[in-house]
Amino acid sequence: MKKDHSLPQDRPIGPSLIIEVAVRIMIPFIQLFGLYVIAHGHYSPGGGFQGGVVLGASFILMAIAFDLKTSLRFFSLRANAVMASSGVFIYSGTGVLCALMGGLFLDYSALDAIIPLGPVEWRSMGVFVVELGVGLAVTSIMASLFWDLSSGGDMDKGL
Amino acid sequence: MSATNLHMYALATPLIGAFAVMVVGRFSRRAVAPMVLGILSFSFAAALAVFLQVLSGGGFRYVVGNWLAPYGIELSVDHLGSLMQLLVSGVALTASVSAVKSVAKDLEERQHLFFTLYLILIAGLHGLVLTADAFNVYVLLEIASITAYGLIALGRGRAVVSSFNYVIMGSTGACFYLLGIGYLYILTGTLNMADLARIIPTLESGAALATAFAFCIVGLWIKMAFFPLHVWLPNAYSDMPDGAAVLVAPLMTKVTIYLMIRFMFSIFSPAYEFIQHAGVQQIVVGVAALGIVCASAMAIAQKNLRRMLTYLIIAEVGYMVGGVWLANAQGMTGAILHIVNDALMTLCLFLAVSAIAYHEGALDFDRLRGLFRRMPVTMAALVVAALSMIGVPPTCGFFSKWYLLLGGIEAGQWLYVGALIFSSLVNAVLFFRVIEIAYFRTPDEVAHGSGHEALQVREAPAAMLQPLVLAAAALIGVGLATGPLVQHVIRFAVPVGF
Amino acid sequence: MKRIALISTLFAGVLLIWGTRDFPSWGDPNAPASRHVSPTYIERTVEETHIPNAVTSVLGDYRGYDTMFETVVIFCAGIVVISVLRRPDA
Amino acid sequence: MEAILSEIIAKYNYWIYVVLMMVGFYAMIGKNNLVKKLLGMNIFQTAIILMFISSGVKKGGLIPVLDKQAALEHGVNSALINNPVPHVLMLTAIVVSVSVTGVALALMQRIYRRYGTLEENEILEKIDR
Repeated sequence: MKKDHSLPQDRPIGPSLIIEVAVRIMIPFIQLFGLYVIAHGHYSPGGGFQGGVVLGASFILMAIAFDLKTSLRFFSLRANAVMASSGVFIYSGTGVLCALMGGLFLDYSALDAIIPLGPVEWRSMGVFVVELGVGLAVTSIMASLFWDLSSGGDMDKGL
Repeated sequence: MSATNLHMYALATPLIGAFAVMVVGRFSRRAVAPMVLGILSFSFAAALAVFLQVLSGGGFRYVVGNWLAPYGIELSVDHLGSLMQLLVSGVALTASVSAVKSVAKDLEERQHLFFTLYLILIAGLHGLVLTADAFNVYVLLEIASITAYGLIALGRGRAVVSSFNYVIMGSTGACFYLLGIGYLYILTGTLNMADLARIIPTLESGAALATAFAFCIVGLWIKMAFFPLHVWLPNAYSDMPDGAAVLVAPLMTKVTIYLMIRFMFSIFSPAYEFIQHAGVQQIVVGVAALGIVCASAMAIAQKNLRRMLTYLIIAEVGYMVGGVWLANAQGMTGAILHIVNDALMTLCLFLAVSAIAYHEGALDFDRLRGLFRRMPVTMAALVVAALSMIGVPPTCGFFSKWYLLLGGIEAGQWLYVGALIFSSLVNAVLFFRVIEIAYFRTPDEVAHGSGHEALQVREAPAAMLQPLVLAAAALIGVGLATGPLVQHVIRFAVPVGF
Repeated sequence: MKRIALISTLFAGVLLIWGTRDFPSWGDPNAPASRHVSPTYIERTVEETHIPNAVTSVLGDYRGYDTMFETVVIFCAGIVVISVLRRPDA
Repeated sequence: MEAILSEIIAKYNYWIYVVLMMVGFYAMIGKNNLVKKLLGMNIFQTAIILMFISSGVKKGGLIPVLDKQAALEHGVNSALINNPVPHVLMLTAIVVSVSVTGVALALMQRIYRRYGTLEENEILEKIDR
């Protein structure tokens, strides 16, 4: 049976050279910018959530421009689950570590006992560490939310 | 490990354990159950130690990150808070012994996902009972709710639809609470409960404060399924997988009631609620009484054991909300005692239900025939829980109901007193009907002379019976220990001036 | 159903507007929210945490406990979506 | 009249958010379609975010990102800098909103797969049958 492709929305969309090349060029810059936003959160607007969303968006863009399998090649499901868990683990683990080092929960200055940087500097470092954790978790969860929702959990083609 | 951080370890172990279960569970399904039980045992031990410490040394306040309150987030580990933490961790541990078994049967492939959500829910509940920061309550409520949405959606039949309804209702409740907190923040500039309590009496603005109070309390009522905002609860709780119901049903509504107590007496004051707005008090107690009557009546109409219990939960919410709003020491004591007792009673009932469902599947009343022959231990525990729900001494249900009755009489709220007595009678009718069916009626096959295996003992696995027997024993134990419990713990939670 | 929804919406709206009567006007630098706790964060953030971005210091340090649970919330959402949609073997 | 008008002009931010909140709340409880309910929830949450953020504004205030050197040497005049706390709180609320939306979308896909519709009354009919 021949399919009727008369309506524009029914016509299959093949790979488009323009989109693929443009996305190929854009993605490294998007990811670099995401890392910058995470790392520079102390000095400019930004932080783990914002940077994580930008990083996650780069994988979403990959899944939209090519297909879902392509983005899964760069970011496997197993790595995704491990990254999400370890991201949240970094945050809560830091809190527990602070408590174990003799301070209160999430009291980053207690980490001074491990590497002496000064309690105030450790507060800054501690925030950086937890922002990294947040970034990891948000990146992987954003990507996984998109994969699951766009493919109905099948992980086949995506949108 | 210093002693001051113990309550944080009780909270952090399930949280960190959840990530470990998520990662390890992908590789080995068999490692999940021992991990969960180990994590929760540790958490329970820590909570018990905190409780004993508070009993001997009194409560204390804890500042996370070593930032003094109002700047950092403060936790309050007082008598009531540590009692609730002990309750949460105890119920969680008991429930999970049974849940491990039933989840392995129902959701074999998704076990690790189930237990990840389950552990995070427990961590969220630990956080809720400890926190003394109004915004922190919102975040933790959402953690508890999102995990509960997920756990419900794993259930059977139309569970996804029930879960979606719960999402909409739960988000409405959370949004209302957040709106109220926003109003309080705009008025005072702080989010710390003690700081709010200090500033609120100095404010001149009646309108904004009343709006904030109304929105927060209605938000919490939606979350706790207070009549007439209860419509999401029966479907959500009866479609849940059994492994989740044994945790969610006993704890979620009770912890929210605890939050209401915190909100009413740690942020606002009895003077604000009961003296300046005495009319509201009359209405709330009246609605609570109406809720008890309606929920009991709806429970009669149910043809399924699990659904019947969900309506009883709504009736019990009416007990506790009414008890708190009676505005006297007896009612308050009764309400707090009933939080503990009702958590244990619901735990026992739902453990029994999940033990029955392990072999029987559906729980329509017709299927219960001859159950006393087949599952004597389960049914004996169910009878203990039923007696406690009705309020027969020496089970614990009697004592809290007694306090609530005394409080109602003292406040002159005869409607509420009548509703309590009516609901006890209805409970008696309901449970005697169940027991009658299970004890006296024989299954159809036996009546027709065939199928004698229907009368042989076929109990649920031991892992499901042990927590059940333990919970039934706890009902009597807590009942006998009511005196010391009130004397040494709850007395401190009753606000000054009652 | 629609009527109940409309009535409760209007009731909530009127209550909220009634509540704004006592609020400070927009952009008022003397509003309670701008005077009670928040100036301390702005004044002490560099000194106490070495972070010039006050939003980051409040988010990561002063109210870090909230942020920890916020990360947990999004983790939960990921797990829920996986457990609801994805096939167990994937 | 004059007084009411000046009151509205001074507090128009709150009026805007109340209107948005009413739109969202009505959609949440009054609409039949599940997607519309979800959108209503998002509008509601956006309204709350608007309320919080507008409560932190100071007329002529700067963003709460300081100059480290200047702050250490001369201190900071907090009256000139916007309140950072609502931003922090709303970052949390946004994340919660995203999470709940994701969960609700996933549930809706399952509902659609099972019942073939997203209209609430049709779903209820199919359940009863």
